[in-house]
Amino acid sequence: MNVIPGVDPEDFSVTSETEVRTEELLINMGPQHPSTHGVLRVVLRTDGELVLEAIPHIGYLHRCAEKIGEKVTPRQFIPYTDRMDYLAGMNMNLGWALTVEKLLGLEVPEKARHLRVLIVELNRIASHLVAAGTYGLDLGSFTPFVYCFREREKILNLFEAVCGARLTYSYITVGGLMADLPSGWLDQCEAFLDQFEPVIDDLHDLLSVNHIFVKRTAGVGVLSRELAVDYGCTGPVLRGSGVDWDLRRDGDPFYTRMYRDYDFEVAVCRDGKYPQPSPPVPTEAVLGDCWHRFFVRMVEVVQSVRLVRQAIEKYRLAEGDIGQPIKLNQKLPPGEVYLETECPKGQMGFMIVSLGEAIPWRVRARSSSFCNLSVLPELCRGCLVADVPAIVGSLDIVLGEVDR
Amino acid sequence: MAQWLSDWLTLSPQWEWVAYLTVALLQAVILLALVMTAVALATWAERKVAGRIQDRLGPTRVGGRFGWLQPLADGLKLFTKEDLIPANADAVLFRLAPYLSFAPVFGVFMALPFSDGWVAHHFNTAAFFILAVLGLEVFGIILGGYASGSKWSLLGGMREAAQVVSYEVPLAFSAMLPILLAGTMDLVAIGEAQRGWFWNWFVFHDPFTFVAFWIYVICAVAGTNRAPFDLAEAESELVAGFHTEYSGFRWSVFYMGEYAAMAAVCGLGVVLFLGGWNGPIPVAEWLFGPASSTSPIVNFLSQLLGAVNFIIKCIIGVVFMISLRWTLPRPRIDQVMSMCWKYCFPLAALAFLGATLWVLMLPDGLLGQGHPKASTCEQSVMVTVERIETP
Amino acid sequence: MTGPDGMAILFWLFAIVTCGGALVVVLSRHIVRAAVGLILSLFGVAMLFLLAGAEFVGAMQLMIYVGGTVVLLAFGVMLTARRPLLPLSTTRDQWLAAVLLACPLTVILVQAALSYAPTDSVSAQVDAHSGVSTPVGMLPVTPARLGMALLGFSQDNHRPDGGEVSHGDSGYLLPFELISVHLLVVLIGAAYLARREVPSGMTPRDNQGQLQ
Amino acid sequence: MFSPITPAHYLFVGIVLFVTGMICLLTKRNIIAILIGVELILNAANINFIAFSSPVLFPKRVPPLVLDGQIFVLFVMILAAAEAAVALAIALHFYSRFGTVDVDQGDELKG
Amino acid sequence: MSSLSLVPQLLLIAWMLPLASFVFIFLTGSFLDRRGRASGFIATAAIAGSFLLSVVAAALWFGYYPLDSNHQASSHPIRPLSGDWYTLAEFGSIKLALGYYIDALTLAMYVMVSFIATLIHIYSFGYMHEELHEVNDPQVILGDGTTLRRPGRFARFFQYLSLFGFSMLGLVIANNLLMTFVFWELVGICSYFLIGFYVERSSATSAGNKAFIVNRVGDFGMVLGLAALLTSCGTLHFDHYQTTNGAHYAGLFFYAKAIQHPASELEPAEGSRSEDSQSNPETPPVTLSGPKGLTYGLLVLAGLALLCGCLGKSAQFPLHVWLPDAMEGPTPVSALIHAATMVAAGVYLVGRIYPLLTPEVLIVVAVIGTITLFMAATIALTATDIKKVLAYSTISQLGYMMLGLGTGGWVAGLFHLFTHAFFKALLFLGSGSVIHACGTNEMPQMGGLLRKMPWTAITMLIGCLAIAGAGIPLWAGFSGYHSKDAILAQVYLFHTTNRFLGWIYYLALVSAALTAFYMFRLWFLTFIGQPRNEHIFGHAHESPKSMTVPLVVLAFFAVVAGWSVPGTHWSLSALLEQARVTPLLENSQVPLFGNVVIPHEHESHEAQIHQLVSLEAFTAGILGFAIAVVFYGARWLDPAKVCQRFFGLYRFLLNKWYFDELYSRLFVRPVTWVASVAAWIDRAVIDWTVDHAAVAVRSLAHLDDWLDRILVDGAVNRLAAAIYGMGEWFRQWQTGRIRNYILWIVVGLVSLFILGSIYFGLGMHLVVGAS
Repeated sequence: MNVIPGVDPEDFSVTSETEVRTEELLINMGPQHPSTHGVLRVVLRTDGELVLEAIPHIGYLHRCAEKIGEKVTPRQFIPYTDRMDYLAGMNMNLGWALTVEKLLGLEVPEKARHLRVLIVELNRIASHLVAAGTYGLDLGSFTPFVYCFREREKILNLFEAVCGARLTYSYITVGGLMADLPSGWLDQCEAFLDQFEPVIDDLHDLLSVNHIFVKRTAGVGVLSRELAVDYGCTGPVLRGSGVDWDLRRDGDPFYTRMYRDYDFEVAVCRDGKYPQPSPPVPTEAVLGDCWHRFFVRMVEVVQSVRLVRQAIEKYRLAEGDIGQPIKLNQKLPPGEVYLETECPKGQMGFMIVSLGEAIPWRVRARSSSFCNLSVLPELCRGCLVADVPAIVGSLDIVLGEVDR
Repeated sequence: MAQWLSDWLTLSPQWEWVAYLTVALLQAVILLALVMTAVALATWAERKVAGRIQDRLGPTRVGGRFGWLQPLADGLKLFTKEDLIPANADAVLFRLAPYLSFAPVFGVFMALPFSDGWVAHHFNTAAFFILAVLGLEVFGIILGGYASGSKWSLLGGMREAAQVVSYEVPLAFSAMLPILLAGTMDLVAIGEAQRGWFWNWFVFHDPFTFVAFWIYVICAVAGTNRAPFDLAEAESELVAGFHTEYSGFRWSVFYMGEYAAMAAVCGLGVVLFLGGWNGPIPVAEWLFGPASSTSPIVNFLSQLLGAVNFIIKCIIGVVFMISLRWTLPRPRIDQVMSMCWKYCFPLAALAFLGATLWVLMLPDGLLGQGHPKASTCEQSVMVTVERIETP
Repeated sequence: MTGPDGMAILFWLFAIVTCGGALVVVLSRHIVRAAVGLILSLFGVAMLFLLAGAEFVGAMQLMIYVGGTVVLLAFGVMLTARRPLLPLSTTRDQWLAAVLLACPLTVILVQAALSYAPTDSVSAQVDAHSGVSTPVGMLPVTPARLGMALLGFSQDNHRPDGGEVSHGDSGYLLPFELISVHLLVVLIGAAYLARREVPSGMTPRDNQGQLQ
Repeated sequence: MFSPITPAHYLFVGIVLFVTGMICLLTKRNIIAILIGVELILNAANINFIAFSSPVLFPKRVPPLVLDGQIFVLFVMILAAAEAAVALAIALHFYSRFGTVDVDQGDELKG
Repeated sequence: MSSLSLVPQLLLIAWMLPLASFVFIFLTGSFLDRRGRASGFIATAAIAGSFLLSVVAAALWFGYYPLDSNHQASSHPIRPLSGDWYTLAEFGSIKLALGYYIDALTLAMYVMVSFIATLIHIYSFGYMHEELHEVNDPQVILGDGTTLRRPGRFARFFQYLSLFGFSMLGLVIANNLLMTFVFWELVGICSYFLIGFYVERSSATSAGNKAFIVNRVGDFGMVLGLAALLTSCGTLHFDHYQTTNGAHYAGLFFYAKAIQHPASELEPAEGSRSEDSQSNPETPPVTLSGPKGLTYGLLVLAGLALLCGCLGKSAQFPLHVWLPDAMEGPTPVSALIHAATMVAAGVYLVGRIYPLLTPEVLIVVAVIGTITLFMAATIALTATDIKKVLAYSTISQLGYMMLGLGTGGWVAGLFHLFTHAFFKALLFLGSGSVIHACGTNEMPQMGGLLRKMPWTAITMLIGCLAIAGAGIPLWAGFSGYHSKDAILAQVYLFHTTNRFLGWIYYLALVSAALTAFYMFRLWFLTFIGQPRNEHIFGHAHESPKSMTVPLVVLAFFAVVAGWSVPGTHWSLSALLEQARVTPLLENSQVPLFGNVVIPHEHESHEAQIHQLVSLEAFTAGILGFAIAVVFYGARWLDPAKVCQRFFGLYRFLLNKWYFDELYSRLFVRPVTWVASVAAWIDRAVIDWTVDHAAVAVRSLAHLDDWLDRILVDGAVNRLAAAIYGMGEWFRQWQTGRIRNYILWIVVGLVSLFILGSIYFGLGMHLVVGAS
């Protein structure tokens, strides 16, 4: 073979010519971004609009809540739990109170039980309303946000009448509740429920079945059943993937007996259908996508309304008092206890290790938002930048709970 | 008018240009005032309509019960805010961008007729001119996005560029239909061609124009960057898109551009499809008779009525766009683009083809009653030639 | 137009805009500013077209050139721009060569422009049949005429006696068709060249299939 | 000299555009800047076409070109748009291959 | 004429609706498939629209030309509407156009085709519902042993159905043979597509190919016929037509007429038309076009050639072999295309070009029809595949139609076409229903289905009765009774006038008995007796409404299609009578066979002939039915034993008269033999020569190589080194930097300008002034 002197055949080797390399961008989404729901920071590595990688950075709201819990008595710790998931303070209170009661072997009177159900389910509605409203906002629809917050305000008014606070309630406490309901409160609550139920349909019209909304959420950020379980996702995120799991039904007996004579359905998609009444699932939706996660919350709202109505009835019929809070410096029996409750964001667990003093030796909290957020990199890989808010919003995290 | 001014000031011929300049500036100021009024009204309407939709009242404090003066208050607030220029930004381009965005929209009103003959400059190719000038708005936004020196801004600018350039195509295509039906690009002539009852409006001319009208609506919303197509400033995704780094007066200039563009596309749509200054019922003709045979005053009244008509239709259009914004979520950028290329563009092309065939096959309309003015290209040429040769 | 004097004012205004834009293009070292200069320049050119009575072409200039081509350029700039943007400086000898070449060229061109005296005798068209002479330039150039010319009916040869529009005498049907085909080829070619393959496993819908 | 406007005035604008475009071609290293220079030169040609086809600029309202001038301008614009599209595609390709837009880097075909 | 002038427009829309549906489904099919039945609804709506428009058009027509009892046009002279919609091209008098030729026949065909097609569209909703989802095709075994899974093709099916509807209607309405031919081929291609609908099954594809190729044989003849007519007459229009420059020209019918009546050659128009043209001064004079080279012999040849096409399309002997295989397609297709409409197109075309057919050709038609009719009936006796039985029965019935037409029974033949369309579509749909329920075509696997599928069974029984010609003699009966008796009467008349062709009548009569036998054999085997396959029986079920409703509708028409509307004389045969064309038969003498006479059809209507034939046919039918009862109904005799007894005959029939083998021997084997001989020659002679030549060349090359290296290379290398050195020097200029190149361009430009200025002065007239 004749070789031209001075020319290396390797120089003519053909490289891939069809691929145009665009600049990879590293984008900081947050901690001051409008749609990260707080001080979350997500670092996006994008290729144009395509997200190659999304890494959440957390810790901006860390307040050593667990460590504080090891320095104060259980009743003193109640206000700190308020500030974990500050959108569902009642549920946080309840989780902590139940854990301590389990350690103490304490059971609250019947009337207190129904009042607790009433309050936490009302708070669940409030929390889901925030989730739905801000989710609409994430997708560029402002009006549902206003609608949701209007309804939530009414719930907060009710809470204010009960405990004087609108956000950090410290209402449910170890051994019972801080106060009984004011007179006429139940009628106000029923009036609220009556006017609230039609609003749910409005929200469905504006969001769940809105064509653009479905286009934006259906098939986006699909979280498979296995992945959801592997990552320890809980709550609506888990149920959105089709796992039929709700601690109110499947949890620790100490917790589930609170709901023992209540009638409700777990909001999960069975055979392509959700508990009625709810609009049909759009054909584009894939189980485990953003739409399902969103829709589970909407369905749960309906179920919570049912629960609240039942609780009102039962509370009216129940006799006796609402229980007595334990003493501030009540000694705890030595031992170790862990209890998870079904909070609006997922399963919130508290763990106490006691050496027999009034102050626990160790306190830990298992945060649902934290686990749910951990799946974000998996969901965001390969999506578009515009999908990131949709996915983050569908996880419905509260940074106060993530960072504690 | 310039001649009159020159005579009045008794300017010597070499200084006549001063008169021209003065008159031109005066006209520009009048037009600007008009545009700014429209912008102010639109921002007010935006707040009020949003309030209504969201079960709120909207502004109520400034300027009486209805918050009439809210735009003024907003403007004052914005003017007094600090104008920040980020350290990373390209200062010259950063300053230039808002004006580049607003000026073309302003230019649109130059060619937009408000009534029969009420137009700042009577272009032969007004429809085309408006589409072309409207397309320039995108520069300001691209530049603003680029010059801000922020990645979110850059992404917003890129999205804007891709979106607007794409939607211009179906927009122009759907705007071609009335041009085709009227046989001219002259907006005054197009408006006149829809004289009479509302079924003479081009939107009701045939099924294809009806389709094209809705494509025009979609593309106009998309082309002016309004929700649900406000991808370039999607606050939940790109913080605030191209104007993330803008504040104060420069930011408000961007917004003026947006609201003026809304009014402009509504105006163009009204002239092209909705009969322009011709009301749904030919009241003006009943009242004043045919335009040619009346005195100047009556003629003026008739034109005034037309302008009122036109403005009412524009207001309806603007309110429609506003209520869209407060009702719908925002689609994703790829969905927006695919909607443009997979649905709007083919549909517009089909509608164009269909309307062409319709005119060819049914030159006298479906019921044989005839179209007001379905002149072919050839005829219009002949008419032009005749008009030239009559003197 | 507002008359000869108004036209002069506008002409000078837009001539300055045009030339100024061109100078910005040459003198700025920053590519984005060069692009802005180009926009200004092309906008001025469009306005000059309008002034010269070529309304349709002016609008086309705005739409295609300013609205299309330059947006494309801006796009390209953004896609290829690194941050911070490196101005690619030019060596002094390049500038020297450029100026050295530009000077004689300018001289020649200016000479040519100055020596052009408008002669009006060129094309008053005399119709052979009727003997009527029609000054072709009197006819306004409407979009309709342009369109007809593109379809093969040239109005330059229009018979003033109202006779038939002559067919294909000096129309531009063939170039029009060629341009159309050309555009199609260019579109396909450009799309092919700029085609970008998404890294495998990175399609936006990638993680959808995990459930099925 | 300032008025009335004659074709020569337009020709001067054209000359400025042409010469600046040429200098742009000769001095810029950025591939897109070179493209910009080409656009300037094409516009210089367009201005001349329009100047010779505009009745307004001629005292007797009889320009040498009427339709031809305007139609050629249209063709030039369309070709310029096409050229810009292809050139940009090439530029993107160039950029992806060499990681820069400096045309001097693309001298693989040098002898 | 105001009401009539709407008719072509209506039919045009009716014709275009399926096309629109086809185009729409074609463009959006993949989208629609995901949305379920949308494509089906579109196609059905289109064809149903066609049907409604056809009915309206027919109403307009018959409102203008009411049917009269004495078969005479009463109020107006009946005049077919003919004209062109769209002109493709014109070469002088030759005009290629899409046009319409509308008479009662066209309208009846339009209504019938669109009606049956509508029903079958509806039926297909049920039958093809599997195609809505992913289909598992058990008949296709893939390489890895699994069965094929493929996406459903619901939309594609309806897309083809729509295309077929369009093509068939176009074929019917064509006003010239060229258009006929185009749509003739289009229906052929639709048939090809639909036979091969299950494209993964090799049997389906080969059946499709077979149908296509066999049809090509016939179409080849048809093309020859077209060429003959075009060259000799200069036109392919049936009727008079007008070119765009306004000249009127005569059509084919006129030329054929002129051949028959040389005296009238120079008259502008024939028959009623000439009167009409005299009475109507607006009718312009007609000019004769073309070289007028048409002779009687040429007309005969052209007729025979065109007949080839008809034989292929209508599956007549010897081109009948494709139709049974075509049953590979889905059953609605078999019903629509391969029973009711497309295969009848051959018969229709014979009817349409009847004025062009000389008596010689008609005799050929009659003979071929007879052979086909008998042969197919015998094959049907032994077939076990339910659809194959019906396929052979279709061939046989088409033979009846051909026979009717060939013996001069124009109305009788076409009448049978219509009635057959109804009851055969019914039978096919019924069989489809059965197949759908059982999942098999084999009748020995069925039995006793009457209980499971009462609707299907009853409607099929009606179909069997109709095809067997059941009826009360001399009074009324199922539709088949009327049409078949009309044909037999005509054949009887023919046989009385031409004794040496008498066997035709007897064969037809025997076949009538056979028809009754095999149809009831089918019915008994399927619906009566003990279930022979419990598994299949267990799964069988009545079909959904969308399938049974068309069955019932068709059953209704299978009963009443032959009746006249009570209280009036309006009937299908009267309707066809109105469209009667008989120009070539007027002297009834066959010039080439002097003693053959084709009788007038009216003579066969005489009571005595009618009664006789009716009774004979009835007897034959009863006989066939009785045998069927003996063998299959009551099972007094075991058919298997009878088969053993006449094993040779049985095998002969079972193998379909060995036609496939015959064609294999005659055509396929010789070709393969020639090919193998050619291959041998190639190997033994040519390859050998080439190989040895190569050896010789190689040794030469070695020599050359040596010379090359020493002499030539030396010189070349020296030269190359010199050029290389030059290149090294030049490449220094090739910097690869674009600006350097531009620099040189500008340098060249400036020097050009300077040079130009020197030569032409500095005034630059070169640029502007000189021109």
